[in-house]
Amino acid sequence: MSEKTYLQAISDGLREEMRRDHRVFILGEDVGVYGGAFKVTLGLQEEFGPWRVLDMPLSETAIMGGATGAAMMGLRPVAEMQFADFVSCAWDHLITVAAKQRWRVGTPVPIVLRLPSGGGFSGGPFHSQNPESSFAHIPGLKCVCPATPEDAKGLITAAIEDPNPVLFFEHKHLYRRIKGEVPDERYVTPIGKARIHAEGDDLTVVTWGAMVYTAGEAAKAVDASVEIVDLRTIMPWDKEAVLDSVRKTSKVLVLHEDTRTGGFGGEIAATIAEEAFEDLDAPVKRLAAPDCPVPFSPVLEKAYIPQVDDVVRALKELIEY
Amino acid sequence: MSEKTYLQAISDGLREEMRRDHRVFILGEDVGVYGGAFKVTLGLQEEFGPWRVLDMPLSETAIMGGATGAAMMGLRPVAEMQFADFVSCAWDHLITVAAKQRWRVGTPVPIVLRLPSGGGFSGGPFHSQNPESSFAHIPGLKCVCPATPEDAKGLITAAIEDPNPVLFFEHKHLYRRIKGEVPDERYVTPIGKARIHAEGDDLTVVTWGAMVYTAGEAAKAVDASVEIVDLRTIMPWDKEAVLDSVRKTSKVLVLHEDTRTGGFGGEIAATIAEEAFEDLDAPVKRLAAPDCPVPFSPVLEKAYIPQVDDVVRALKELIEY
Amino acid sequence: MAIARVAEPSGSLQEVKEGGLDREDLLQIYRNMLITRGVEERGHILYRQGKIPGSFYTGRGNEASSVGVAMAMGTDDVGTPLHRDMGVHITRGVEPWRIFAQYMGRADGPTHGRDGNVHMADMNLGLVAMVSHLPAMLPVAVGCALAFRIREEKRVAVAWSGEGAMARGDAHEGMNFAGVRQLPVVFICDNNQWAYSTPTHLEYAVEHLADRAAAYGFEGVVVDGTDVLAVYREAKRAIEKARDGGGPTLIENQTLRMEGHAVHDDAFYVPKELFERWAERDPIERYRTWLHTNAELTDDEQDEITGYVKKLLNDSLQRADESPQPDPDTLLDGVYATPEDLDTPHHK
Amino acid sequence: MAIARVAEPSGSLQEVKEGGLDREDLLQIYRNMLITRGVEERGHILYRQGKIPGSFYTGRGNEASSVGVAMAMGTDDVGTPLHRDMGVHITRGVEPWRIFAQYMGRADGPTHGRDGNVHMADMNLGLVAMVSHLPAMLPVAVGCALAFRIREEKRVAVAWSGEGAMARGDAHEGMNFAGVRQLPVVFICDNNQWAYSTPTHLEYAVEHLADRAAAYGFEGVVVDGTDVLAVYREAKRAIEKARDGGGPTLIENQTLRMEGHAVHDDAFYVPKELFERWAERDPIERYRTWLHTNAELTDDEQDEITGYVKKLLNDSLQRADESPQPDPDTLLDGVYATPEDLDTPHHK
Ligand SMILES: Cc1ncc(C[n+]2csc(CCOP(=O)(O)OP(=O)(O)O)c2C)c(N)n1
Ligand SMILES: Cc1ncc(C[n+]2csc(CCOP(=O)(O)OP(=O)(O)O)c2C)c(N)n1
Ligand SMILES: [Mg+2]
Ligand SMILES: [Mg+2]
Repeated sequence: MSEKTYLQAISDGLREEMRRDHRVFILGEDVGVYGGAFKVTLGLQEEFGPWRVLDMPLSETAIMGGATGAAMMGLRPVAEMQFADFVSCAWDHLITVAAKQRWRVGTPVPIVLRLPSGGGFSGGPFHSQNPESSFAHIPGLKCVCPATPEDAKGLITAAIEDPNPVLFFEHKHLYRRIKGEVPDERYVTPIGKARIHAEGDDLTVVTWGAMVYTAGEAAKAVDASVEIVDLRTIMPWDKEAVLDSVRKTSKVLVLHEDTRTGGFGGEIAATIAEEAFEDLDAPVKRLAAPDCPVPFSPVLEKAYIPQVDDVVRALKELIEY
Repeated sequence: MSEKTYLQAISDGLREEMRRDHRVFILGEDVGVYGGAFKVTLGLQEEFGPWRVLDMPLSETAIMGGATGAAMMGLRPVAEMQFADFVSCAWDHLITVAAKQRWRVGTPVPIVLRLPSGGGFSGGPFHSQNPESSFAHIPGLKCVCPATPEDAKGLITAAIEDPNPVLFFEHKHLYRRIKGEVPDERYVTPIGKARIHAEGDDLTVVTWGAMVYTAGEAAKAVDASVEIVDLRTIMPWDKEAVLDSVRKTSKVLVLHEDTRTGGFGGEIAATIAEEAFEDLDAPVKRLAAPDCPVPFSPVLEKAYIPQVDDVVRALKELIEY
Repeated sequence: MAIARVAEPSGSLQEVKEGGLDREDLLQIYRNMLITRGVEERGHILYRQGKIPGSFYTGRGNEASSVGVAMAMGTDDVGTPLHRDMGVHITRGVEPWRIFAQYMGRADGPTHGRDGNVHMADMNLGLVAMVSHLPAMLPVAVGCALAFRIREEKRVAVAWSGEGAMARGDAHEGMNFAGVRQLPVVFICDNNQWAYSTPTHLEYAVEHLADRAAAYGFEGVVVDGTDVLAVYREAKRAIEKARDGGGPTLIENQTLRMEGHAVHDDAFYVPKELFERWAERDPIERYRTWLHTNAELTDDEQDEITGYVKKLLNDSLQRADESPQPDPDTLLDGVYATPEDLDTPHHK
Repeated sequence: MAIARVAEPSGSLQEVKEGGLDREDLLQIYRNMLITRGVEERGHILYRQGKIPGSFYTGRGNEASSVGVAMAMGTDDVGTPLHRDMGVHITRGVEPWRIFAQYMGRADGPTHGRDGNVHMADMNLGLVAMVSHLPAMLPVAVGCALAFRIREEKRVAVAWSGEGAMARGDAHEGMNFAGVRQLPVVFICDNNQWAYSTPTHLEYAVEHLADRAAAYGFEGVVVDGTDVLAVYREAKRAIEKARDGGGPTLIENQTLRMEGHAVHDDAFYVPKELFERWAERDPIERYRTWLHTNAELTDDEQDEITGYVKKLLNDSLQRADESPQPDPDTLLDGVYATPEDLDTPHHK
């Protein structure tokens, strides 16, 4: 065990897999000498050379199509979008080719797409988005959203090992702010298993990514025992763990940083409301960003991204129901 | 009033607006001499000339970007994707430019994007999709899904008049199968208002597009009084009409042709479960396509798209709850 | 101002032999072209009999282009043929009965009824199945070439696109990246003069699409796509150049789409005279004449081949028709891959 | 083999006057270049003072290119400038205090704190605000040109892109369509030799990006982007050609990005000598020298301009700093447009 930042944990996981498996390679914009916009791949080109840490032209479609073709030929590409926001330029290739090829014609597409996502530092409308909900709706894709350094390493390893296209959402606001103990050896955190971030009996918060910490602080501020379920991966998502918690607490808040309407929280809330109907003592509540783009100015961004106070308010409403 | 097919109603609406408003023009692949893959624009190039019915290269990005720029300069573009499936190639422009420009910088983008969508005729994975859920999640876009010829004309008119980007999902399976009385004069069907397709007291079905008819047939086959709410538009969607119906019936099925997980039905179900919690006598049920691509073979497609029997089964489960 | 090189027509038997084709190869090409057309003609009949759901596309007029290129590929090379390239599947060895089963949505088609038409391919034969979205498979083929380059294998990827689809960003991003990294990939543009109902002057404003190669740092070649031996020669050159580290080539095969876009389209927008002119250059007729004149094709040989193809198609049709409908209970199988799925020759 | 035309350097005062610039225009260009650089230098200071949230970008080295092109545009022309093109905003008349307010996320910035950096533009000045996604605004500019063509207006759209972003499909689809329809649009490629940390040989494999114009059926021109009068002359020619129905032109302005990609980037990957060499061709220094030599710029005039710019910037900074923070209660306003939003000069 050593203490690592969330960013370092991802970086370590990548390096470890590249050393273990010669099929793994990285492609993306500025991933080589520069080490990527966030320096996650720093030093890797030096160690593995320019063909295993491949600087791509400014071409998200070539990155995604390239990764797909290389994966079909037996390699294990780990592609990086410079910001998750730019994955919109690769949307077609992800949903049309990568997501459907296994089901359609039996060809697996084992690729990982690393997506630095999330807001909190005035990145504005195009450097702060959380696009995971859009992808979680597409059959054939997996979506991973680690919150802790330990999970970040274990899940990047799992993602690389997985025979499917895996979108790996790295929350930028956690990169250097969050540190934690990370095992030095290789390990795989299973995709599809939630983690109980805090145990509790009165209320459940279902969330993922940076909101895990917001929920954690809010839990301390209310007079109730709050269980926080960190989904860790939203496609597949750990329905059983969520339903177990809800059956225990009977009240639940679904919380995410993406916008509310049509966000993946709706899927989770609808599922809980359907499958735990008779266990609920209050309606399933959702808290998410309001339905507008991510604002640049700090005052606006604070009003946009769910804050500890907002979560506290939502929890209190549930308590009082 | 005259009897019109769903397709003819759209066609009439387009022609009428083009005659009324010289700013309206059409752009898309094969929309001119050929009249579009489904012949919706047949005859329009002859009437309005090659610059108002503009044959585009095979370039969805140029179509969307082009429509956006032309709209900013004061025109009212009506763009066509040859099949809704190909809108994936214009995803970035829709969500990055068109959806956000009004909020970001105050520039409205009044465009209509016509999207022949839906399955039922062995179009296979790439000619049958219902991508409305993905877009309904993006603030700034509107999503319209008419089910009847009357609404098809009234809503295409509303879409053209609307100062926002409006995605107009035309269900291909309704094009020539569905006929109905359509007013001859110009009229506008408001975006955001549901239509009660059938009144009932025991159960509510919330749906849109071709599923309205599937629900209608299923309703006849159960021994209960079923209210069918045809949303007509899913962004914005008529929450009040839905909640009114649910408060009356206390049991509800949300039905759509798109895949289930992360589909817009989750948003609707979650909202009902939250806002009508105390009025519900049974969990909100969802019925949708299973989480896989749309299959080509008729036997598989029948197992995929919700059929009358599937709806009947779901309604019976609700009745018996 | 044309920038691309315009290829010579095919030459004498001697020349062709020096190009690497022996007489058996020449007959094989003829056989493959006949099977290609035969499969599509039979498919058309099946469609009219109501046995094919959905729509139906053929590549009539493109047989020389598709067979010629596929003949030039090595066993370990891979390709991403499109909807006019049936000849590629045939030449790489796909059994026609499986194609008929695919057309009819049966369990034994390469996609087991999940997809239709030419949306299929056998990865074991080095072919990657197309998606509808054009030309999305072009950057995928570039990705295959990237894998070969990374592993330093002497393999080549072949990417197809229609002339219409060359207008899309996918073509640009794929060709640009391939040029930057000089990847072992050959781009084949099937220029059949129409993209659905859209003529070329509404799709591009350059003289030859092959001229675009210059914008990406490699060579462009314009070829008469009805001349199977010229197609073969140019494809072979380009493929071997790519194999030897010489980077990509863009080959534009000029043909005419001899039918409508798909079965529902009567191509009313194509001038009759254009069809008539190009009918005189039917690739199969042309090649048969060449074989007679240059390679002493005998009537016996010809009858034997025709008979072989006819029997093959009849047997295939019957076998396909015996293939069961897919089982609806399997609908959700394989949305996600399992680790065992990676036990393939490619995912070693 | 270069295909594009390489533009001559700027000539004598006489020549320049014949090109349409009188002496006041020449001073205006100088003023605009100084304001452009000044705004960004002051922005940089604001950033270091912690007054600018998020990141911060400048276009140092690109002042001649951005000002030169903007000077060539007509009042009714429109453009989609990007993150190195501050000179376009300045030349079109955006008040610097609003830019500072934008930088700081204040209520009086063109986006009222909703977006930052140069993600702004005033539609009343004929400028369309960029998005981050590059070069998404290029096809949007083509759409503006399409509107002009449909209405048969004598207006021109100007579309910008960096040399890195030219690799993206958006550039291809936009330029191809513009070529096919010979739309009144001029493409400006700011070639500053780097895309973030990526050098040009990893972005494209053609000699000059302007050579690509040939692939789209129009003319390409390579211009020294540090020579404001050469930039002006070529932009003017291209714009007037487009206005007269002559179709698009692709102009490649060659410069060097004189700083890191953004404020956090020290550009360690750019060879020092390259910076040194290009520092000798600083566009503002070059132009000042030209004005001295060719247009008898006096010290008094120079002082007056410098003083004017200094005062303008100081006043602007103060005014911007007085601008309030945006009101969080307005966050959800205007996600959807209302019919009244269409009451603009453009949406007539
Ligand atoms: C991205 C995309 N947009 C639209 C279509 C619909 N479509 C199918 S084939 C076709 C024409 C293709 O023309 P071309 O590339 O020349 O190929 P051809 O069919 O002539 O062989 C079109 C528009 C598509 N398949 N993909
Ligand atoms: C589609 C897209 N991908 C990635 C980025 C991130 N990014 C911002 S600027 C930049 C480099 C742009 O290079 P170039 O086009 O040469 O413009 P320059 O910044 O050099 O002026 C990159 C990769 C982006 N903005 N858009
Ligand atoms: Mg074609
Ligand atoms: Mg650059």
